[in-house]
Amino acid sequence: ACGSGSSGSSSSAKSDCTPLVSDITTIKSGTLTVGVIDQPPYSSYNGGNPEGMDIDFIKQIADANCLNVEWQQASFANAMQAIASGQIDTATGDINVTEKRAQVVDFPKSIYLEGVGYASKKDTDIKTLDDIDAKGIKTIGIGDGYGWLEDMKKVFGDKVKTYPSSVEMKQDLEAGRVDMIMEAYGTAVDEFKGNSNIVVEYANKNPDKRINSLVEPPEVSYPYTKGNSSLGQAFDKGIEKIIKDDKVKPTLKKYGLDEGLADIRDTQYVVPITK
Amino acid sequence: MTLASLVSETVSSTEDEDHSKYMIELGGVVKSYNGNTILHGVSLRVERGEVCSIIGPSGAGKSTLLRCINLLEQPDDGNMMIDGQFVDFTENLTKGDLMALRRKCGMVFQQFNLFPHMSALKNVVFPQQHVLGRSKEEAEERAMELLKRVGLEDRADHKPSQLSGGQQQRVAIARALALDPAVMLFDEPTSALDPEVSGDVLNVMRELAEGGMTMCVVTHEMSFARDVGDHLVVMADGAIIDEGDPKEIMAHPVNERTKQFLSAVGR
Amino acid sequence: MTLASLVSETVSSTEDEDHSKYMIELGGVVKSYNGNTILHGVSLRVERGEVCSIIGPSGAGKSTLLRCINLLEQPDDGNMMIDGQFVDFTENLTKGDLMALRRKCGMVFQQFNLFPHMSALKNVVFPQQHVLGRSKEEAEERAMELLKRVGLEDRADHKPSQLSGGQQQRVAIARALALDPAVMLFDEPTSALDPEVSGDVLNVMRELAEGGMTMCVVTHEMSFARDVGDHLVVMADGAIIDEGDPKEIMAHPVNERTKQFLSAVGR
Amino acid sequence: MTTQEPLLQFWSEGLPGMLHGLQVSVTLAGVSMIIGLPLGLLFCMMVMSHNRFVSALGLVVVEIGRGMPALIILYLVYFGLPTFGVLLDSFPSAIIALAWNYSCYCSEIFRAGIQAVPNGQNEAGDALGLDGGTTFLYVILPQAFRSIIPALLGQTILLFQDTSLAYTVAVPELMKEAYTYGSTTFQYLRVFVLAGLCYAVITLPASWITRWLERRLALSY
Amino acid sequence: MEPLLVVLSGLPMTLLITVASFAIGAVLGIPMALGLRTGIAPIRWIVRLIVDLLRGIPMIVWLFLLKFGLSTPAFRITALEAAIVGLGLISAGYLADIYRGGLQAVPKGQYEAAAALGIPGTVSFFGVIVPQAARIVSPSIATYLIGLLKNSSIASTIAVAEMVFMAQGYARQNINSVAGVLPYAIAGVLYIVLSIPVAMLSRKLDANLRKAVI
Ligand SMILES: Nc1ncnc2c1ncn2[C@@H]1O[C@H](COP(=O)(O)OP(=O)(O)OP(=O)(O)O)[C@@H](O)[C@H]1O
Ligand SMILES: Nc1ncnc2c1ncn2[C@@H]1O[C@H](COP(=O)(O)OP(=O)(O)OP(=O)(O)O)[C@@H](O)[C@H]1O
Ligand SMILES: [Mg+2]
Ligand SMILES: [Mg+2]
Repeated sequence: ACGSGSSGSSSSAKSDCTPLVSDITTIKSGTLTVGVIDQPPYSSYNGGNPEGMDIDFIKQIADANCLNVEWQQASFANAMQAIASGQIDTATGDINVTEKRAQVVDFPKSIYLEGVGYASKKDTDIKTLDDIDAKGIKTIGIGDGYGWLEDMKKVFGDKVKTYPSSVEMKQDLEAGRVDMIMEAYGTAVDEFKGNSNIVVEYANKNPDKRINSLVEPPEVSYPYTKGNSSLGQAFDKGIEKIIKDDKVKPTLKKYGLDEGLADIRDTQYVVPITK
Repeated sequence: MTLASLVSETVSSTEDEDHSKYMIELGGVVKSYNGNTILHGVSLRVERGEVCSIIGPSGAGKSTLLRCINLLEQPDDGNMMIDGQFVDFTENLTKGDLMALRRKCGMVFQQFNLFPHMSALKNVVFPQQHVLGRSKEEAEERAMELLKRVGLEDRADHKPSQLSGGQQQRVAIARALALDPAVMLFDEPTSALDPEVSGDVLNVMRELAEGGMTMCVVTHEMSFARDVGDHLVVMADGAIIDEGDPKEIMAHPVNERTKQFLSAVGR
Repeated sequence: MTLASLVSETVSSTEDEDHSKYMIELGGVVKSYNGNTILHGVSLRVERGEVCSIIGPSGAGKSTLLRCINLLEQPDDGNMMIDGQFVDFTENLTKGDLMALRRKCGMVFQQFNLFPHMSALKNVVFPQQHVLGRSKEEAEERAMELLKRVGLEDRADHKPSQLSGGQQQRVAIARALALDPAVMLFDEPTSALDPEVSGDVLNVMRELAEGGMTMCVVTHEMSFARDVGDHLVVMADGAIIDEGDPKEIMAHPVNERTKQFLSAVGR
Repeated sequence: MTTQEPLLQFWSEGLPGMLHGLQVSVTLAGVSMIIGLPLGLLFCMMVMSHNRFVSALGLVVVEIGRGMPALIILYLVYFGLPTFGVLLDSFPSAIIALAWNYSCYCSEIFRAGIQAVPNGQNEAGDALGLDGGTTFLYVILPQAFRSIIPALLGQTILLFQDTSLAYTVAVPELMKEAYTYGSTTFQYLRVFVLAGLCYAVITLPASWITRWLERRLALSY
Repeated sequence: MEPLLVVLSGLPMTLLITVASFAIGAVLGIPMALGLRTGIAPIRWIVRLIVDLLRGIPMIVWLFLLKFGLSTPAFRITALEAAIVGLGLISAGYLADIYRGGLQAVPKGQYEAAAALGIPGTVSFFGVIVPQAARIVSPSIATYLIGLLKNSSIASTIAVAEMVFMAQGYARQNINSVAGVLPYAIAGVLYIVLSIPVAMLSRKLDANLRKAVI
């Protein structure tokens, strides 16, 4: 699965446009093929008219590099595989930079931090991890693949119940099968927008040392096929430009997220493999 | 004129006769399966201590007749007096009556139908315990006595599958005898057996006959019917077509179909 | 002294004799199954046009002997001359030889073994097409001729399941005959049949014998062995214990075990 | 850039979690079996009952339980029952769905086994004057078990495999653990091969035993 | 009405998966059945192990393995393909065992009769044995086909848009109402209804074939 996209070729499609990086190798020449994972508000496929924060950023990166964009629906489970095997160039949907993933794909610079949210019924209203014990929480729902899952399992053991998709998790919180869930903050806000019964709390406000993702929130970026350095450079330059133009905070705000999430570290933080 | 036509149609109407002479009296037994009449009003008398052989072509209804006698099949019409007990087949039997009637008959099947998961001894012991309520010791004693009588006391521990067909059939006879039946019914007891082992089974049956047991035997063994039988019944198409002394019928068959059948079986 | 002991142990050593007189000559045939020897060096000669009946108690090895002759079983030792063709059982047979030898024998089984998915006619036609390479027309003509001979020309379209046991066995005989075998082997051809229908099969076999066909018949039908057979072979425990003229042996058995067997089968 | 870990090391990291999942799978199958077996016998007796109403009811229950995919039954219990005010957790939901599905198949296995006993056995019992219950209990049932036992074992192996469906309702069984491990590492091939092996460790020997038992029971008497 | 239409829109996919994977299994099962009966022990063992693995690993694991595990630049597999191939392979395992049982159930006398007549091996295998085996196994095959129809529902877990997937999509939008359950119930009834013709056919075959063979 290593090596650059085999069928790639370099070109610049848009004639009167100067790319930040020239000779970018992509699956389809002149076009960035993006897997869109349904994870509002970060990204949602929306029947071929994708929207979301990541979508906005990808469009800016592609524009800066004079690339067209082609969107494809993808799921979390197969996006990584598709990138690793050179079927798509990158994917969107709140993808954290982790050491394990870095074994399969490469990441450019990070663009924003991922926030964690607690969602619980109004009468429970979890604000900190200490509330979990204090309020007698029995089950905590966490989606598969989130960075805080393993730490939470270590601390709370069998209280943690994992879900293959956030749809079931949301359903179970509403039905009362789980007492609270720990979801990507943005997703949680989006999911429970109209639900006055559920409150969502920004967890990184009260970082708890036991959960690394709360202390050192994972950084989000756009994975690409291992070894495709031209695409990597294009991403890096594009992301630098977005940050320099101070576009991150307004976008976060536009999607109802905390502006503090724009404060990425100086050197990219890679979620280490938990031992 | 055959004897059959002399027997009155119902048992009960012949009140002047001495019924105690007969072990079985059948009157006008009718049996149908889904609209097909298999027995067309069969009447028959079997005296106490008599060996009655029933012969006839395949499909004649011989097995069905036997199964009606011990009520494995409930006839549609007719009546029966068996060992002094009267049954009207048009009336519904109580379960108790049914059990009492069945207990009068011991039945031996062509396919033996031993219980394959029980030893020979257990096959003979088990029904005694559950039907007669005998104690285990009593039942085992009786079983060993009977197994000895059929020449299998040294096979008591064997499962049916470890016995030859002839041995299995002898165990089946012992099993039926153990319940002290008034009459023994045999449905082609040797036709699933090789000719050489048939002999042992026929010998057991011969001894039983000599001991005075009343027996009804459906058989293809003409020599048994001739030499051991007291009474020969020839059936065809669900009716008795000929009846009387075995030696006489075999030597000088009068009825055309009897003649035909006897020549077909080659004797 | 029995005839068997006069027959030399191998076919080939008797070079001065006229082999063409014999259809089958077996010399010292040995057959074992996993260490159990079933045939202990059987030697036997069957003349051309002769009907050889083989009798004996169950497990004697009669079927095994027949199956060795048409090589359904490969014997472990011995040799055979069949219709002038010699086989040494200690050597490996080529497939061609095997086929050629098998074609000399027609075999009729106790369980008929007709092909259930083919009509009676097709059962007789199919092997002709694939073994002799006959055309469909030719094979059908021959088949109808044979079905007529066994009295079943009006049953040609019936599936085996629509035929009685006796009819099935007659189709099986026609099927074997259709390949023009030099010798016909019968393994208890009537013992799965009711006595009344056995007659038809035995009649077909009788006619076949009268027509001069060489036949080996394992049977329990003593009357057939006596009346039709030219040559009686008595087997027990994997060996020929008595051999000779059927009428003589049956009337005055000398050998003790022959006596015992004949009295057990009741004749 | 980090490179891929060696396969065995990768597996040994995931194994503890998967084994924990396997334990949950086995428990799920075990509890479903303990509930399903007697339930299956009950259904079988209903279906074979001489009372036509009871028999029809039994038939409906069994045919619905066998006719619907296990996944649908699971969804109906997990997502459907709350609509009617019955809120069950993942684990009990999975047990109800699997046990019902299993018991319906078992019911058919019992019935087939009983009907496979030659009718001559029933007749022999009748002819001896044994009452129906005695014949059934001491003559028919012991013989029926000969064909029933291997079939039940086979069905139980399928039940064990069906526990993987509980993954869809977030029961932390083997499949769920595998999926979780897969989503943290994105090495699905390696993860699911390991999961498959974990299942096979149980199902392969079980099916060998079933085949052996089948042969042995066929030989006994 | 609406939930029924939604579920029905998945019906073609359900049928496609069932029929296509059955076809794969029916064909692939033949060489595997022969492998299970071969006299060459090592081949027999290997085929046995393959069959046992196909049957012993849950369907959902096979589907995930194919869908998420097997993807290289040269070899791309869609969810539908994964479902068809996965169920096809598993069917091959089950059908191979069914075929083998059928060949074994043909009475030994048939093999012997053909040999005694001198009919060549291949002719007797295809002309005598296989037709009878086919009749013996056809009820089991019908039963398996019904099982396969139900198992096709598992393809919903890898997002193949068959009946259960469609039902799920509709139900999720109507949580905590009857419309959140109805699609599942409808799908369940549809499976039962769909299996009726196959079951009837199987019963008919069973009765007729029992008459025809033996
Ligand atoms: N349970 C049944 N249902 C329908 N028909 C039956 C049943 N039992 C027997 N028959 C039919 O009744 C007729 C007589 O059968 P029966 O078994 O009494 O004949 P049989 O004289 O004993 O013949 P055989 O010598 O072949 O045993 C046959 O035509 C048979 O098909
Ligand atoms: N394939 C086999 N494997 C092992 N033993 C066998 C096999 N075939 C036959 N035998 C044994 O060989 C012996 C002779 O069998 P065979 O069938 O030749 O006897 P038979 O004289 O034909 O008896 P029957 O009259 O019962 O048909 C028997 O003890 C039998 O158990
Ligand atoms: Mg009868
Ligand atoms: Mg024999």
